[in-house]
Amino acid sequence: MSDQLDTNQLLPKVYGERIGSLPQDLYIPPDALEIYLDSFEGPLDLLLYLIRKNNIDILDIPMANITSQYMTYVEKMKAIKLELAADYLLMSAMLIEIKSRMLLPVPESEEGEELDPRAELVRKLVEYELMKSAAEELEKIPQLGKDRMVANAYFEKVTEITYPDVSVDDIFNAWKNIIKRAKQFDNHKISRSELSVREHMTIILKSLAEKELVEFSSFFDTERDPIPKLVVCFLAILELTKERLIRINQQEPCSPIYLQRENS
Amino acid sequence: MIDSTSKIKELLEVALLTSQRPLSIDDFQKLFIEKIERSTIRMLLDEVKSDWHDKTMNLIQTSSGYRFEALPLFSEALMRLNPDRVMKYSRMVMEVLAIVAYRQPVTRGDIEKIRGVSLNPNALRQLIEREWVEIIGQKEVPGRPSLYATTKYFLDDFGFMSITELPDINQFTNENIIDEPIQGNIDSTQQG
Amino acid sequence: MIDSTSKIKELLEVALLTSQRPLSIDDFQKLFIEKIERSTIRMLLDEVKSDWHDKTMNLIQTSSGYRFEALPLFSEALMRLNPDRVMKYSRMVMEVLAIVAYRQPVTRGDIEKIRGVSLNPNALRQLIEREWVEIIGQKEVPGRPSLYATTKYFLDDFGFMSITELPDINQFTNENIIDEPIQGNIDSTQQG
Repeated sequence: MSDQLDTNQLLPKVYGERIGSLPQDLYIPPDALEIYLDSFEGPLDLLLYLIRKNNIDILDIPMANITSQYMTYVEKMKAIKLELAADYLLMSAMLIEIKSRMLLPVPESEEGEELDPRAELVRKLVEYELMKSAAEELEKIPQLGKDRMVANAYFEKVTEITYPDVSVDDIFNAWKNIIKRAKQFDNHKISRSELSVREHMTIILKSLAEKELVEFSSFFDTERDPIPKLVVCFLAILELTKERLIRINQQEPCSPIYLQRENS
Repeated sequence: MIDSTSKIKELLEVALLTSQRPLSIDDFQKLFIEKIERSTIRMLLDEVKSDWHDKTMNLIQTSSGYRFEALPLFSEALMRLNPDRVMKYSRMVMEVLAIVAYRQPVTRGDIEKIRGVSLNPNALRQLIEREWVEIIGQKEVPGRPSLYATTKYFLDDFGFMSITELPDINQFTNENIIDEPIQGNIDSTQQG
Repeated sequence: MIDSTSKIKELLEVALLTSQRPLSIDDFQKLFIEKIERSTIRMLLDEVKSDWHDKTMNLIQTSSGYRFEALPLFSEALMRLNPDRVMKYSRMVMEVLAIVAYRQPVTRGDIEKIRGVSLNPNALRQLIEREWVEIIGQKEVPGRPSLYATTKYFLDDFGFMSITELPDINQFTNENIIDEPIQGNIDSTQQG
């Protein structure tokens, strides 16, 4: 008997009704879960939504119902193989803990005060909702640059402007920071050769800015340039074509090949 | 060189029209080689203000000084000029800003605790780049986390003279959060 | 909404006073929902110009459009306001410079993608003003964003012959790895 009860409680249920699909009161269909996840700022936000949606008093959360709904939601997220944020799982654990503590006799503190296991969660929810409304209030205030513009007319600078000193190390350190932060594999592969391709891309684009049409062969000084340089230059042309920055033209077979900018 | 009162007034106006940042009385004094009394500057600023009355710009006073702002009725049209420059922030960034504004000084950990979710470092970075938030020190706990607070520019850009002018938070605490829940529904759910 | 000629003129003036860059006739047309003829705009700009005659600012025409400029006689005083405006580039500016240097040619969007936050236009402006970065074309994608690259002056100022002389990130990782063994080696060679 008690076994059966436990099993039922583990199944996702909303107000006594067992559900095999997403709860009806969740306003975004399951196939849009990805957008759905984005529309919440985190587990507290989701919990607040569920509480508000059901018009439940935040101070008197029916733990079992909310936990079930929340768990259904988290299960669905897992099913759709979204990368499940640790924060959501942590919240699940907290909800389950509160739920299980509520099934036990309520302990009394030293002072004889009853300790409601929901108190901490309620405090968090209240504080979060407060900040959420504060953010909305701030958003309503006319902001400079968004709703208000300031005078910013020009004046001719008469004296020499003293520019800040920058060393190569400063640039390199900035770049290291970016890479450290990005942590993406792509950005780790900045090698010397790739850089020289990038440089040649710039050189080619600049020369095509001066002249509309430049002969392909003029970029290759086969007499003087070492082979690696010729290869890099060729790679730069291919990369520029791939990025649709330039076009390679040839009127007829064996006639000269020309490079031009994609827009000209 | 600039001697007459009208020339002083002109220089105040031109400084205001060419400066992005609000100018304080100290700033205005820097414009002149000879010393100009603060009271004189204040009086002349009042004159500039009334010269511009009924024109295209308002001379307004912010927490850190004076600046010219386009009349609000022009804002919408001006935003059409550079739509990509309009800096609109995500809900996340606005929430972080609200927490820093109302709970300052806060650490990153405090923000994460309030929001219940780990913080994308970009949120704070965007606010620091916008010069709305700054690091004002370290908290003396293990790891010495940075303490964040709002800046003078935050007040300026939102038109507050002081942080006490932020929308009253208690106003929405009691009404919206605790008292509002609909009784009827609670009863029905509790019956179920 | 803005219907009368005087309102159009006011909007032209306020756009000029609040813009960081010169405005072209195309820009002015963007201010209005309804179509305003180019000739009308030109005529009204002439009126704005004469309205400001003998005042603190000149409406002048540059190669890329119109802008208000403080009368030259004020420049010296205005420079006293911000004597050494920039002593140090912000972290943001340095990161943008590094991205342009290592990743050129890049669009604003590329920079934003790499840094993960929207880009304050001031960053690129400071670098262009310094003549370290320039626009070398447009990318043929919707919106035709500008492509940024480093300049000859950038190479000159850093004493590079070519951009390939920038420090290599791979080299840096290798150095870090072999950092410690080197100490040992030096000792042993000195003994020998």
